[in-house]
Amino acid sequence: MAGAIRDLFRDHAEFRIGAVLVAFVLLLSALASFSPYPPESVYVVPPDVPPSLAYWFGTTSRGQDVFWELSVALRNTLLFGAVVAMISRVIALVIGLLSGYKGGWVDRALMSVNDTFIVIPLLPLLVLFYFVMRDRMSWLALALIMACFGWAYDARLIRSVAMSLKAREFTQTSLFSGMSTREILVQEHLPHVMPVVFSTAMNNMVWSIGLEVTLAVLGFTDVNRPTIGGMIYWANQHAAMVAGVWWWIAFPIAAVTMMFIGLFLLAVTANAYIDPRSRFRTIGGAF
Amino acid sequence: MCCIRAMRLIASALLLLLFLSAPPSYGQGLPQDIPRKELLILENPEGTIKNAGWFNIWAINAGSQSNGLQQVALDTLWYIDPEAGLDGAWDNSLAADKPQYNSDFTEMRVNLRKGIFWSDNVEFTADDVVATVMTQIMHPGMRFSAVMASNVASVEAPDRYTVVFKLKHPNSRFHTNFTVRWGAVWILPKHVFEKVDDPLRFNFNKPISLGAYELHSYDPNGKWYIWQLRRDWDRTTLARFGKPGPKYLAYIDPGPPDKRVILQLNHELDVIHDIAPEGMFALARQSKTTRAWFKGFPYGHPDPTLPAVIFNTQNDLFKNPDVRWALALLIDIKAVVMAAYRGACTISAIGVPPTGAHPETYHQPMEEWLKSFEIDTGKRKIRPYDPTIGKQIADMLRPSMGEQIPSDPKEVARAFGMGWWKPDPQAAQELLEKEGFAKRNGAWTTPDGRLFSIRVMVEGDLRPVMTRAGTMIVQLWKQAGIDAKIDLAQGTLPTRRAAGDFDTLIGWSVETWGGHQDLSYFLDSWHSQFVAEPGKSQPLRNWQRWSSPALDKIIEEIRTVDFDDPRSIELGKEYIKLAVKEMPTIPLMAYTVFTAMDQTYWTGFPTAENPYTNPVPNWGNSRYMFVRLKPAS
Amino acid sequence: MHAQAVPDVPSEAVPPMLSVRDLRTYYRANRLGIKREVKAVDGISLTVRRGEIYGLAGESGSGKSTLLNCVAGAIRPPMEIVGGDIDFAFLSGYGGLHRAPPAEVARVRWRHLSYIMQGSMNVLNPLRRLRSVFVDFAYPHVGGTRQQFERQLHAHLARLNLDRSVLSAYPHELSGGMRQRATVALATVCRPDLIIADEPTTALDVLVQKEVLGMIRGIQREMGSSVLLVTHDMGVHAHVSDRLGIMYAGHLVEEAGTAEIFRNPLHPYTKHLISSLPRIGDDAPRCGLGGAPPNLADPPLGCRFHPRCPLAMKVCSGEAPAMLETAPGHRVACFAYNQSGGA
Amino acid sequence: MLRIASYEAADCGDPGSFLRHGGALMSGYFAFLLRRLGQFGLVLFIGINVAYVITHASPIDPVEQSISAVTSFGNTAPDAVEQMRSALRELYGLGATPLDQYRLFWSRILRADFGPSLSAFPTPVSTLIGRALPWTAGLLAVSTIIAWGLGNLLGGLAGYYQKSRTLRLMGVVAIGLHPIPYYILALLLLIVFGYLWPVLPIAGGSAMNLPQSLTMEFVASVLQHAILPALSLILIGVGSWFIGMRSLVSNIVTEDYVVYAELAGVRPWRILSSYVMRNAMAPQLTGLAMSLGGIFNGAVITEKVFGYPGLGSLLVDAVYAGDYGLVLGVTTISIVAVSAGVLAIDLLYPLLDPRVKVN
Repeated sequence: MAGAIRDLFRDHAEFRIGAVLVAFVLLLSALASFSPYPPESVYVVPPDVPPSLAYWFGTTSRGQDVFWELSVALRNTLLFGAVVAMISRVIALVIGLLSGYKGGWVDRALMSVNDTFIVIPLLPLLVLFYFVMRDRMSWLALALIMACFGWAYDARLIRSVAMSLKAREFTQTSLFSGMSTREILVQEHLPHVMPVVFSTAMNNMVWSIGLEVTLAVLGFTDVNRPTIGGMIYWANQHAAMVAGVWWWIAFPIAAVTMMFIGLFLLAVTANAYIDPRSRFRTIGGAF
Repeated sequence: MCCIRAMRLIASALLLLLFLSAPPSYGQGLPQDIPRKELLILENPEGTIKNAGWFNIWAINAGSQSNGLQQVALDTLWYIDPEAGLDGAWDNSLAADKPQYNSDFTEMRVNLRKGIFWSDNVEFTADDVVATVMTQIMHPGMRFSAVMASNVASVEAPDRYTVVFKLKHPNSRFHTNFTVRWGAVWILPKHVFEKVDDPLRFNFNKPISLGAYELHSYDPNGKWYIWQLRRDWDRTTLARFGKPGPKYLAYIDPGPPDKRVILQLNHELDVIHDIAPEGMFALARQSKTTRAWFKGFPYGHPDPTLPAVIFNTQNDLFKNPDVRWALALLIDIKAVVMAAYRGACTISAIGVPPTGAHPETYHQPMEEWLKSFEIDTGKRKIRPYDPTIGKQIADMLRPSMGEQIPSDPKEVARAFGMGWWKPDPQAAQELLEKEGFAKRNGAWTTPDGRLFSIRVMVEGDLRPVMTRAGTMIVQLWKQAGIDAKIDLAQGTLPTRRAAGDFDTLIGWSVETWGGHQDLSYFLDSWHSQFVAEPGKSQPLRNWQRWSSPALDKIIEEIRTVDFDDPRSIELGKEYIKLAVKEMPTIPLMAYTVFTAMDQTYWTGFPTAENPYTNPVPNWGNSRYMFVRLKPAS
Repeated sequence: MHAQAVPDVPSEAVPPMLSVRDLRTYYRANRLGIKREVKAVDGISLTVRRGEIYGLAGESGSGKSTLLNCVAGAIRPPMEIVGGDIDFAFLSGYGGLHRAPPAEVARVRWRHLSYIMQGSMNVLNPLRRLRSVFVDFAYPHVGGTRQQFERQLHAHLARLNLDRSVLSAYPHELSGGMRQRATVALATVCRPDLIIADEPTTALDVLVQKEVLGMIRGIQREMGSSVLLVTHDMGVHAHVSDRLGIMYAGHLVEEAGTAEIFRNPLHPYTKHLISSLPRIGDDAPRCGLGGAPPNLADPPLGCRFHPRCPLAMKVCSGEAPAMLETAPGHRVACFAYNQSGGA
Repeated sequence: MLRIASYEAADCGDPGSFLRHGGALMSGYFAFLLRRLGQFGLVLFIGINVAYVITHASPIDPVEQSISAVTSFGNTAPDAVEQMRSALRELYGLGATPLDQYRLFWSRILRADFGPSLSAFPTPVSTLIGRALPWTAGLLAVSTIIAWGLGNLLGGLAGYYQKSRTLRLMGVVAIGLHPIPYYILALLLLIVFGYLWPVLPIAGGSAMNLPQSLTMEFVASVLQHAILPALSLILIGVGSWFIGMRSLVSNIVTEDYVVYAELAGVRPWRILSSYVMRNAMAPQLTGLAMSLGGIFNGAVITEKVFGYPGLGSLLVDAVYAGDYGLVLGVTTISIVAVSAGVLAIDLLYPLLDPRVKVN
């Protein structure tokens, strides 16, 4: 693993750029634990100070240091995206593999459920959830709900891969050798769909974080917990754009964009490295 | 080769974009075919109107009210201006003079003006007033149906210009239903409604106008409404003050705050209804032509409404005045003012908004009493009032704002308010301990041993400054060891407020006429007869669900004295003292509305120096603004 | 197994259809951080005469396919032609398709040089009916109206005993053999001068294999085209090839008429290849060759076969043997024959 | 269910069969169609019911919202409010038992009638939706299709001509724009083109005081007003299509049939269009159908930022107002549209990819 990363780093400019971007963002978010102020407190520093030596990224109209605020926000946002991605990957994997492998009525039933999740419009639902759950709607609860709605497309994708795997010889071999469904799925099929899981995880993070920003801008999240969306929400509340407090918006945008581009580049290069096609070729033995 | 083809495609797409944006005849948000010089563009704070083609204001629905309909097309008997007024705060509009009650306030007689016409050439008469009342009584579900039904025994028109109301029970304030501060019972055209089968399902489109303007056109998607000065504007009540300046009025939905600022900087929005303080500061900085109520800081117009920390007094935790007081003493009002308004607001320690006629009537006379007011913490007696807090705020702002901050004590008091409660954590602690609360490891627990948790409900971006105030208060309480949290209710706030589904909320349960010292506008609804049982819906405005026999007595006496009787001022002071002792809500400041007026095309807007009316453009009395507006040279 | 009799002596007057001179093709990769140079084809010279089927045999990884790709001009990184020339009767002076101007390449492709690819499963666009593929590939070279082309197509299919309904089929609707026959039809429809066939019958069952080979042979005879046929299957070569070249680890190690090679294989590797062919009546498994083909990124010095060679001598590990003619039309690269001056 | 043979299309043709005959295929397709339609109905039923349950679980009381709108408006006596409450409850039909309300709901849905809006009583929900839908559908359909077309074209080219510097640059731009939260990009566009260089309208769907009729003037105004919202949607949308198409194409160009076609000297444009792009199209078309189905959700942020009329703000307003009639109206349309998109793609897939077997 370490060797692979070293190779990637040496050979791919994209990987280098991606790694540097992500490392920067991770570093920034790791600094969150060292914030000299409680992240939810306001008016702890003079408001509206432009970026300077004392306040590298300036201060907000709420008297927060943008640097520390951003650091905490990045950590929270990354955590949120990662949790959504992780949980939804697990659901997508279980449903996708099971549906693709089992076929028949299991497949039909699971795909009906799957399609239902695809067709239900998410935004009004999340807003209603917010109204019902109120302050019990913590970021974790929101992440859980989003994860419950963020797997359906990818489950379909995994299902189609699983169906092709099922037709492979090695599946039959495993079946004849007396492996259970669970064993076949976990030991034989799972490794083949991991590249798909890996690349969809990135998209899923973009999606969930984007939706979090949307919800926060509309005020449907816990806006006191610093997140990228929460920062934008408060910046809007204080008309930061037109008030000339550009650093309040510019730095979060820059950071979140860096994060996404970095993650994307990593995902792309890593994907090329473990190209599923070459894996299928070698493992499938059809060529 | 293919690349080149693709490039060409993109290039042509871009060209197409440029081409489309090229025709210069299209301005950005300006109406077509209307000379800009004859047009005043105002913000409709209701935003995009879902049910845009609905003008029947007497039926409840998603039609707009502040789209010009109530400001320029409808009319009613009287107006009370929150400011000085064109001709005094009181204005007889459709009525020729003040209401005449009989001695026991069971009958009200109204004389109407003559020569007032609907826009379809039908004369306005007493029949219209009678129809307004009777139509609503006959159709429960109409906007003013319940009020009329519960008050009016009969209504008659002895002649074309006189209306006599017989009331079911004595009510010295019945006329206020027909008196606009913000809105009131609008008079409907009998000759239109008598032909309608079901007035609840009638859209009143196109509306027949009784005001000086009539509907010109509107957007079916509810983004804009354009009104046009009536040819016969001189046959409306506004004609008494001269010819309105603008020939056309456009009430538009300009979108989020950023865009309001951009539009005004581009001179495409003459009057912004309200904006975040920072937006106001940005406009003041960047636009030479923008004017607000105050020429400089604090800019905004203080509304006669009083944002406060409203306790749910039916909640066990907040039943006790000592607890409420302790929480008040933990608030640093300067921090709240800075957080909410960046200092740009007027504070008030007492339950009356520090605006209009009130400072002279209530705040100044009560100052001495406040200074000597004592509370007993159980260990000692303290005098919590600090008369210098208004001045302290001004002093705090002076270094960064400089000249803009007045130094004359009177002006300081008018702009920033007078005194407030001095933060006193020690006294707060004593008060809480007196009531059995305990502080362990820096965290307060209630008498029954649970964590002392308070949710502060705010509305979110619908009321940004209140949200900010709430956030600050939460922080202050948290620092004192209370488990406080903000509770962002967004659109659920009205439902939850009515249901009593909150610990505390930042909102107002106090609002007044502004231009008149009578407090019945809100106080009557604080009578314990209206307090709902826990779990039931609370009618407005006693959101704190506070009942007090002493207050009931005050209210009952107010009901028996005349609107203009000086005795009602004394009773008002009684209420203030009671509210200070009991602290059912913690009054914070006047709700400041940052109305920004662009003088590029029009001049003569109402301001603090020339306070002939309030500038907030969604109020029914903002019509008085139009007769003073002159085209800019 | 038998080989067909073929004239061993080339007619000197007519230039060969294809001549490859000292071709060296390397894969230069920088994969996983290690710079590697795989000498897949390392100094091969051969000629394909007019009207003959030239067979190329060798294990997988011997560089056969690379050689074909070079001839076909399908050079993609990391593959790189480092040296040598490839000349065709219909295109000379450039030293290979990869150096020829695009217009020339376009003129030559399919009209003069066509290709039957390894594994017909994926060589036909799965989303296109065969008719469209024929049109895409051949129509621009044939010209005329579409009706004429269609008639020509029908005639061609008839000649190959193919039903014209295949034209309306998608590739996946055809059986493997059908698909490969269609591919042959596709490769021959323009009556090209040279057909490159890369493992055309691998993965087909024996009966179909025979049919397809017969078809290639038949149409080649009829049109007088040359075929460069690559397969590891010596049985196939014995069946159709006129002459045969044996490749090992990027080198051509032996070349002769097919009958000659089968009768008198010289190179130990050739002997091994031929002896591994199954014969009826075999009961004991014949012993195989020890060791594995060399790693071409780091080939053994000297003769590349020497680590596995039963006849290996000292000299074999020191220098590479040259290709020398031991009999007319029979060349071999082995010190065993070099030193003794031919067996 | 469809079987999509993905990478190894080769496995599909079983060696024994020659050309399968149309008749068998058709009857198989018919059975598949029936089953698929059944599933479509099931998904609709479940989806709409979930939406019904959730909207009715909303803590917002439409009556209370109406009353608060009314009472904040004037000096209304408290005792009158209780009367108003019961009058409105009756008017809105909230007096009926939950079961009756549910029954009424379905009997209306089946007649494609969503009843009256509670917050815009008595205006029918369908009228409100009908007013907003053309704007939303127009803007979103056009920008989705443009983003799709542009993203696929550029992504296809970039996957095919991997060395082109221009295309690489475009890739960087498309990918760089793609992850920017939409709200921010929209706001930036607004500030650039509405404030710093004010050349484009930043509010509304068409110019004020221009009758909504099919005149050149109106159409031009609509187009002009749509530029910024559409541009923001396209800029964000292109990226994901670009990325998807590029990776699909860069896989396809190594396929044997592409190499073979190149060896055959098939013209590059033909290879690109019929061999590369065409073969990458099926998954992209699936995505397009789903995106097009999704446009009936509206675009809340677009509408908020650009003040564009549409379903998104109608929906959020309806949620705020507790107007479940309206919420259900919009969500039902959206559920139907997305399911129909999925259904259409499933039914059309055999046409897009003949390898797909109906079983």
